[in-house]
Amino acid sequence: MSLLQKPWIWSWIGTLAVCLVIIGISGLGAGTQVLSAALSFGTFFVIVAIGQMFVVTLGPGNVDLSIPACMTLASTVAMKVMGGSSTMLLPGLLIAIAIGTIIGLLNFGLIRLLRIPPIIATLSSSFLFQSTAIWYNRGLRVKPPEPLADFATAKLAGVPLLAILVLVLTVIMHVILHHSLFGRAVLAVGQNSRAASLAGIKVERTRLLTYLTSAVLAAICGFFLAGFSGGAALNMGEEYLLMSIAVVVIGGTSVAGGFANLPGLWGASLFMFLLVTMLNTLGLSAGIRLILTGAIIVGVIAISGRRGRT
Amino acid sequence: DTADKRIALSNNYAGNSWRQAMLTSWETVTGQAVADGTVAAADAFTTAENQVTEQAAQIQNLILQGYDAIVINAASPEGLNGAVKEACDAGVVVVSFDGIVTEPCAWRIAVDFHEMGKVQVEYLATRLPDGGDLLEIRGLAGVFVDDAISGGIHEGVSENSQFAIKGSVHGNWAQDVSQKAVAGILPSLPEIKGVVTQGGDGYGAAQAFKAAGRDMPIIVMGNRQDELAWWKEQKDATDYQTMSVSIAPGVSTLAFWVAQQVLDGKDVPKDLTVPFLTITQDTLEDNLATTQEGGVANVEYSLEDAQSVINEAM
Amino acid sequence: MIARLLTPHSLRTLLPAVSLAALLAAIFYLQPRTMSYFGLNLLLNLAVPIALATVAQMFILCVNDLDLSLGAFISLTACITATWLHDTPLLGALALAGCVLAYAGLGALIHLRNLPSIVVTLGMSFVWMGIAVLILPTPGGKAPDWIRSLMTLKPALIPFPIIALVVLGGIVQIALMRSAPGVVLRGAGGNPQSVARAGWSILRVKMIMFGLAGLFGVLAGMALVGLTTSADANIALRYTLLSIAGVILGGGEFTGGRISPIGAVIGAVTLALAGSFLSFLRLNPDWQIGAQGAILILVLALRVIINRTAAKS
Amino acid sequence: MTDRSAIVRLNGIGKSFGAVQALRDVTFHVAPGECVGLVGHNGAGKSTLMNILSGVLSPDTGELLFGDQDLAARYSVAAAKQNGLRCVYQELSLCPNLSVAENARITHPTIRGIGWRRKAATLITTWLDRIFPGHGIGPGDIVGELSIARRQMVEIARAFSATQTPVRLVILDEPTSSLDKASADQLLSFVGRFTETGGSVILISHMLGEILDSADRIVVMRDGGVVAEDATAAFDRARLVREMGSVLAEDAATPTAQARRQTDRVIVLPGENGIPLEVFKGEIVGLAGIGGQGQTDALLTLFAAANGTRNHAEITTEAAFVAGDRQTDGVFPGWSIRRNISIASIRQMVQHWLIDARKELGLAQDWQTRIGIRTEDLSNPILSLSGGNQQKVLFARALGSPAPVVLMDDPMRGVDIGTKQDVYAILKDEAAQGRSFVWYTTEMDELKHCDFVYVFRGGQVVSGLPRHQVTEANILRASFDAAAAA
Ligand SMILES: Nc1ncnc2c1ncn2[C@@H]1O[C@H](COP(=O)(O)OP(=O)(O)OP(=O)(O)O)[C@@H](O)[C@H]1O
Ligand SMILES: Nc1ncnc2c1ncn2[C@@H]1O[C@H](COP(=O)(O)OP(=O)(O)OP(=O)(O)O)[C@@H](O)[C@H]1O
Ligand SMILES: [Mg+2]
Ligand SMILES: [Mg+2]
Repeated sequence: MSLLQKPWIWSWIGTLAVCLVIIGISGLGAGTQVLSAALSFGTFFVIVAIGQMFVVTLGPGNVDLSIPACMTLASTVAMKVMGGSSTMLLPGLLIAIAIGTIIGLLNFGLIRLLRIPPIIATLSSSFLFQSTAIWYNRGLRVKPPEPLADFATAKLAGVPLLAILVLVLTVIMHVILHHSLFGRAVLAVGQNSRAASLAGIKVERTRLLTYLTSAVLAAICGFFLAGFSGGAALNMGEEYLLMSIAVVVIGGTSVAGGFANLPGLWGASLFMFLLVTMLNTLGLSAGIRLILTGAIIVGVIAISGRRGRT
Repeated sequence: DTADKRIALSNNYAGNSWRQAMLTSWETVTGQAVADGTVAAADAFTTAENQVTEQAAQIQNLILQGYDAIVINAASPEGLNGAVKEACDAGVVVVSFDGIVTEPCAWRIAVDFHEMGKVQVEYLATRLPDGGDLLEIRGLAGVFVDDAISGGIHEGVSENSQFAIKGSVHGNWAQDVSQKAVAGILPSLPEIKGVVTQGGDGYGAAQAFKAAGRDMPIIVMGNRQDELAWWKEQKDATDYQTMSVSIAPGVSTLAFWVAQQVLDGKDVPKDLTVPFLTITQDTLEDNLATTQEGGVANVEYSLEDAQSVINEAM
Repeated sequence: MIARLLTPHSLRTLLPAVSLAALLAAIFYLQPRTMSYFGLNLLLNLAVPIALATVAQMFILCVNDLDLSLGAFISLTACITATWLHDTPLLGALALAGCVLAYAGLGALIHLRNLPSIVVTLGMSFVWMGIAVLILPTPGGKAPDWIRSLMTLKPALIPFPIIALVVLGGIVQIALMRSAPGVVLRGAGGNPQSVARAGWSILRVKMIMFGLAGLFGVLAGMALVGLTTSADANIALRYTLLSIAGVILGGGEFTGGRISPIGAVIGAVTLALAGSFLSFLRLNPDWQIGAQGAILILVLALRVIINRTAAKS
Repeated sequence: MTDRSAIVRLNGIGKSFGAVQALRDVTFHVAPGECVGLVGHNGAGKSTLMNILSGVLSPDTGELLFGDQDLAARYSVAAAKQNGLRCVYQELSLCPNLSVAENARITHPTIRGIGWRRKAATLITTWLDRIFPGHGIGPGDIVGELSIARRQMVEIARAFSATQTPVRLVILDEPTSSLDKASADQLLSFVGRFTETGGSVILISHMLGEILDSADRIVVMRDGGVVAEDATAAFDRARLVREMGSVLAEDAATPTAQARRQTDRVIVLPGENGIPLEVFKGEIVGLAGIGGQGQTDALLTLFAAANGTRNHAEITTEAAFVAGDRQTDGVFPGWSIRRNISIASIRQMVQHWLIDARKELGLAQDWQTRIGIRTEDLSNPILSLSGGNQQKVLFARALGSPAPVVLMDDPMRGVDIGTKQDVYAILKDEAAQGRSFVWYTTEMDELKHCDFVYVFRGGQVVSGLPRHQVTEANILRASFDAAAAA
């Protein structure tokens, strides 16, 4: 398979093109700074998109719409429990992860026990989680502990520390996807779940683990995002709903299920951030900016045109 | 006498601290009013999503439930007119606040958003006589409030030609979105002297400036506690000076009293104005002290306040 | 006869209607005022644009695609309706026709380049929204009078929304499920290769289905403006998810051309009523949002209970 | 049958898929009123040739002559239909979401207007009745809910049904592979009647008996070319097999029955009427009866029980499954051949949490040679294989797995005779080493390889026959006669 046929290459080509435009407008110095910012913010997209990617790979109709609510609930509870105290850091993180776990289990329970289509199950449950977050601390914005904020914003030689860690996570997930039992099972279920079950794959266990992964990653993302932006807010996850899906599909994962890749998540995350930044930098009006955003996304996809796959 | 009257609050969004403070104020003030027997009920209703269509349906449901008055924070100034008209036709008193409606049969407690934008530039003009480059953080595209505040800002800039807006981003009134948008555009901007905002986004902008290692400009703040706390921190450390303009979420309670007055048969003009909440360098500490950690600077209104607002408008 | 109707199998096909009936009964019980002409009118009029949107989404789901831009598209058509169609009807009509064509073109693009519809429509949602913001930067506009009077029509005996919903469901049901051309359109969702081998053009099918989705999207936008009297660029964003949920609630599936137009309309109405039901319950504001989720779960859980009974017998 | 009168002639047809030359210089014709039998090993190029004839694929080289006109350049599915050609493809080609009548309407654009449903229903029912009397299919049945055999019947009936353009030539690409014996006989006798009235049929099958009985002329393909072509009378079974490139093995049905039923019992599936389905270690157990009498359900129940789902079956070991309906139950369409083989054994390939790619490749290569999967490269996508070779992959998947019990759901569908013999040998060999097989098949020849046969009717085991009682007569009696249960 040549490089140009890799499903993820187009998000990277798009990223490169947008990057060049930004450098063309604002110069190389500004360009590198923008890139550094893109890494900071793109990292958060990547975390949730990894989970979303595994879910989407399970096949048509599988998508996790509870990611924003999960981020909000996990981070508000964690921030309130920590109450800004650095000694509570670890318990806080564990609580966030525990909440992610519960949410994943709940989502799967709705899908499996009540046979609710995932898209509606996760949408419905997200309302419940959002309500719980509201009820728990009425939208008060609690500051993260100092070390968490420092950690979330730290940079190593201009590269955000968090981005490096998430890169490591990406590599691990890549290995899991392509070289582990779980990954193989997800890909199999996504292509033909009946055949997968007859080949001895534990289909339901695979689904459970997938929804669990998605929720736990969303919770972790919420935790660090709260550290990064100075507190958890009720609306902090809002844009992650569409963004997590956009990053996954622009990154070349097939919505028909059974095909996924991780390099595309980084390409698409950076692309989405840089695209908005480029249009902001050009100083266009909101309407034109939106139109161009959409047109460029469609353009990139149309050029890449995955004709081979039917 | 309104002892047997029932009032409903129709709210279209509960997903940020401002709206939560608004609901809390409503609960505190109306809870007391119900306990005192001033009104029979004052229930709050929130839609699951911030959408005109849902709120319109909600208002229709409130009509069906036989409320005597509906107090609305509207998702859109025009989009609810159909439903509001139906309410009026059914004999329900409709009072809108913050997000007001234009249907003539409703009462409006308006904030002068245009002015809110303009005073920011006027304030900057006093601080920066030589002018300079500004960054504008807007709210959500296509929403009335965003357009009004931005209009005020741009009018201010055209009247103070020493200023120029060098960049404009949409922060959706959220810290993290603003932070991201500002961080993206900042590298390609020249030195920024001031940041004009719409509230709720000042802290995110400050974070972005800090992360980029740029000089901290004068960022006009909103009324979130973290914005005020950051300002206080900077004030103590570097004598940082700025101002804050915002709307007090407690304006919902003013709307409640206005509705009560209308139900009581009082003659109330259709258009009322509330001043926006301004915090200056001098009143910062006082406001910060009365604001809950992580909450929003707020003012709750009493019946007397409402009466004086009404009288002023007469 | 009754016994036959109550077998688990027929219950399952009747499920969407049964859950709607249960919901209506609960609403009537909680708030008897809704049982009047006036009450039903208020209860159901906003379900009309939702039902139109759901039917639009159904056309897309029928050919194994998914439209994530429908809400933005309906917002755009609402903006056009409230501005151009009101001020310069000819221009407005042309623009709306252009919208339908654009949708058909989208179908062609997706088919010819074999693109995932989710990404394309995700991208298009920005485009529609951008155009809407350009047309109507701040909420406003005015519904053309004829639409306004149509949507507020008060026919004798039966409230207008009920008539509109029944007509909508009936027409689409006949056109798609009972007519000969409808078979080809649905077949293309079930096994496009087989339909192509029978000599039909899948490109044509996709263009027709997307075009129909565009048409019903336009109708949804117009109906919405007729009710709200004015538009804004964000007015119908929620319809994207709502329409998908409506199709599924009505017994449709994501792939394989398995859809039910009447089911979709019923699903849309159920969703619209679920909100009303909750507001009649007067819940604590903290839990009002959560309750919306709970009721969705409840309605769908009915399905599994009936399936369980079916499996046992 | 002179050349002049040929309905269609193919001249020098060549077709490649990437590096694979699927067809080379093929010359082929069909005359009116003739049934041409087309045979060849899996991957010989039969389906590819038929796809070219029906306009689905266009040839790289060669002529496509209707009369004197070469249509190769502007040939298409529509042109084929125009010329009275119909095709029943090897893989299912109905819309599963539509009813039987609606599927008929898809191929008949002229059925429309008021009352089209009735017209379509009448049309398809007429042809079903004509070809498969007693088929039990209603025009309103949803195709996706029908068994694979019934879907096949619908597809065949649809291909023969004519509205305006007369049907002159029907291509049947392995039409009997999913049909039981009785339905297959019905079809073949209908083919006879059809050709008598002047219609033509191309019949592809791996059941050589069918070809020898029904065809007027036989064309043998091997490795993308035609290697023999003659009147049927000139062929016998042995010659056909030889031309296809294999040798006909002696019927190696050596009884092992004496020792059987004394080893460990690995499966018990209690039956309501008292006959339990039992399987012992090292045994090959056949499930017989007419198609769709609950055999597949029994296999699925056993498989679920082996995978820990509690039900009324008792099974003491792991089980692997060989699907017969490979499109819905077997193939992972996006994967390479290698991955399709290894999936059932993947747990054994894990080392240090990761799948050992070398072991995986080793397994695949091993089975490629053992069962003869025709491909250059195991990294090719599974869908690049011919139907029979895909089926071999499913065999390789199950046999390669460590499961001591293998459940097989009519697994020889579309497998060529040479391979079948290889598979029988493998099964014997594996059984001798203690593996047990439960084998649903509708083929008498295959039941002869079983140590014990259970006959199904109405979802139940109605009879259990030890090896020496497995005769066509006994099985037919049990299949149709309720008294046989006693
Ligand atoms: N789409 C494709 N891509 C690549 N190779 C293909 C494709 N279709 C067929 N082939 C190859 O062409 C050759 C002929 O396949 P074909 O399906 O015609 O065989 P067949 O004679 O019908 O076999 P069977 O009896 O198994 O059905 C095989 O080697 C097969 O792998
Ligand atoms: N050994 C490996 N190490 C790291 N990445 C790999 C490795 N093998 C494959 N990948 C990556 O996995 C993704 C999927 O590749 P591919 O599906 O070709 O994997 P494969 O193991 O070769 O399977 P197959 O060839 O059977 O499809 C690609 O992004 C590829 O870069
Ligand atoms: Mg074949
Ligand atoms: Mg490879």
